Amino acid sequence: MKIELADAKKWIESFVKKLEDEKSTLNELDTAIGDGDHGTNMDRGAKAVTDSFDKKEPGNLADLYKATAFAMIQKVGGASGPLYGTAFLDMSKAVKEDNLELADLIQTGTDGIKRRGESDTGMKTMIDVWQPISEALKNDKFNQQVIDDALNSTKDMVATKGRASYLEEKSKGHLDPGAQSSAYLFESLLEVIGG
Amino acid sequence: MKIELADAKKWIESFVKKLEDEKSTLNELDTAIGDGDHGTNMDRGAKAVTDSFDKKEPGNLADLYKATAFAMIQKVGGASGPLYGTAFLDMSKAVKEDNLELADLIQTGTDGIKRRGESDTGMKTMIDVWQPISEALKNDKFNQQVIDDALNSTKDMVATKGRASYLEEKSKGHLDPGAQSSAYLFESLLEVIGG
Amino acid sequence: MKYGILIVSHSPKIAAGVKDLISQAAPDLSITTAGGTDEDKIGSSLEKIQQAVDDNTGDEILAFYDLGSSKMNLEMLLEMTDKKIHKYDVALVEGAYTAATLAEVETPLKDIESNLKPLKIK
Amino acid sequence: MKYGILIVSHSPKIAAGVKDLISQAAPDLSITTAGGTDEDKIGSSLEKIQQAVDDNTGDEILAFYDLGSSKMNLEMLLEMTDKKIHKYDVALVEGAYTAATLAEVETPLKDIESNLKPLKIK
Ligand SMILES: Nc1ncnc2c1ncn2[C@@H]1O[C@H](COP(=O)(O)OP(=O)(O)O)[C@@H](O)[C@H]1O
Ligand SMILES: Nc1ncnc2c1ncn2[C@@H]1O[C@H](COP(=O)(O)OP(=O)(O)O)[C@@H](O)[C@H]1O
Ligand SMILES: [Mg+2]
Ligand SMILES: [Mg+2]
Ligand SMILES: [Mg+2]
Ligand SMILES: [Mg+2]
Repeated sequence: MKIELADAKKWIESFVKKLEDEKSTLNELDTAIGDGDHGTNMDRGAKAVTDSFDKKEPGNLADLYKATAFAMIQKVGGASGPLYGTAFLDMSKAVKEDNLELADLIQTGTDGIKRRGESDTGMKTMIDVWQPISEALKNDKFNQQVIDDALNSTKDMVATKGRASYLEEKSKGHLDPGAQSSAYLFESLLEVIGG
Repeated sequence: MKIELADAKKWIESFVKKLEDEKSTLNELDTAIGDGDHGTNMDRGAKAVTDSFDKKEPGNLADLYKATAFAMIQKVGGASGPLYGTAFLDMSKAVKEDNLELADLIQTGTDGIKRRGESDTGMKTMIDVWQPISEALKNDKFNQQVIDDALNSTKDMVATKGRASYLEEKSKGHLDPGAQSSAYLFESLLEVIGG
Repeated sequence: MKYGILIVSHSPKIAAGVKDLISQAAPDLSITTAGGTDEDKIGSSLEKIQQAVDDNTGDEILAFYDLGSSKMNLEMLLEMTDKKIHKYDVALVEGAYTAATLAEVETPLKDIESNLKPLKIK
Repeated sequence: MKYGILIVSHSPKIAAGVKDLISQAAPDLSITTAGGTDEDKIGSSLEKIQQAVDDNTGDEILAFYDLGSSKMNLEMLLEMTDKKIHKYDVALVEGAYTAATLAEVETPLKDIESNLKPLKIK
């Protein structure tokens, strides 16, 4: 399946709304194993996305993902900025010619995060949500349970990338904040494509 | 031979005067292979020594060296502060009970610099003046030529301690600023004890 | 070849302070900084990095950063710019000081880099 | 055991900036700084270090410095104080960040030190 412009816009708008609503949840998760700003960072990015859409309605998928990327890159201010930014920028480039299967779109974003973060699955980052979701989409098994499982899998991991990695063993027992914000992204997607 | 209070005070006062007069010479030497402030640093130390003597006339050798040490430690602001400071502090401690032979006094100061700087001769520092002077004093051969030779020996050395060491090979061909200020110290000593 | 120095830090004060420190030993170099977020909070800003790169008058730029997002934003910039920028995964303050001192006296890049190697910690 | 953090830098801005940066990740630690000379110029001040040690409320202090005279003044202070201070010859910003993050969650000293070991560059 593919996602078209109208739904894709609903997807991002729902994500933006969740980021604003869950600002303090994300800050709390980041306080435990980071510097406590992931909610504040993503909320800044969210508002910048809204501003950008208000200023200029994206006319196609490439523009929609690109505007999302730029807002994140310019306004987030933390590691999640270049990471979400690269994901959406790579997605924008990928749909320029032709829309992609949703599974391939999300895999493209995942690969962007891996490249930017020099990271992979199992490092207790947002990748541990993105990668399982793109697998699930490939196998037509994308649902809330997959999101929950992916998010929860980060809890017992020892972080090896990002600020939480400074804590080594002590990073265990906490959800990764970027995994949580990514879970919001995919919950929004699920709402839009119906799950 | 030993140096007694009146002469020791003349010695330090003459040193202070030279530091003030040669502020820009020392800054220039430090500009070539350091951060350009050795003259400014030592001038600040010099003025603090004068202030201290004005405020309280040192009543014995231990107090004289200690007041000199404290002024240097508190006001120099560069590496030369703790280095000269430690030299004079160790000299102050050494003369507390009984005055020392001049050669032993200067060796005590030299050892203090080596300890504080974790350094030794041949590293293109002030030690390359202090150590040869204490040798010369031991052998009763202390004169202007010894000072000049010691100072000039630093010219072709490659620095391995202090800021100049960052320049490696490029530190060659310049006199070490701290060796120059130490040369002033021993020229003052020579004036006082007569050479 | 005149090298410029670029400092990217999460903190506006660290970035400015490193510039103060290394300028003393390297008064002739172009040293530009990007510290903190757009609002001068702790974090990083691609726009500030872009500006610091634009303002740098070095023929090539030696770049130093502190943590995670400073690095990632610097790498985004590297993909966007035409300028020749060398990024070093070394201790920020100590690495920038070493490089600036050597660049000031026109040390060749390969010698600067061999002096930076022991400072690699990232 | 609550550890305090002491930052000694040639630059008042670097010292303050490192405190800003690490306070975010370690809001509960006592972090005190000595930056620059008595007149807030580039350099170091034993008096400022003394003050920063006095003001630090940690049971033991983990100390970080940048260059030459910061180190020597810190060592003079070590000879003068009764407080238990551990000095680390590591990258200033990165070392202080690592130690603060771990000290915040009450990591034992030996584990903090094993994490600092790869950052030793001095
Ligand atoms: N190298 C990396 N690769 C992938 N994800 C990362 C990496 N570094 C950090 N992250 C993600 O970013 C999140 C933190 O984002 P944020 O708090 O906004 O940035 P910062 O750590 O700069 O404050 C982490 O929870 C993690 O999911
Ligand atoms: N580790 C050391 N051991 C001995 N002498 C040193 C050492 N480091 C620096 N010096 C001396 O200090 C002098 C520089 O003093 P100064 O310019 O006042 O300090 P800074 O380098 O902090 O600016 C050098 O020329 C050298 O003689
Ligand atoms: Mg964070
Ligand atoms: Mg942050
Ligand atoms: Mg100097
Ligand atoms: Mg100096």
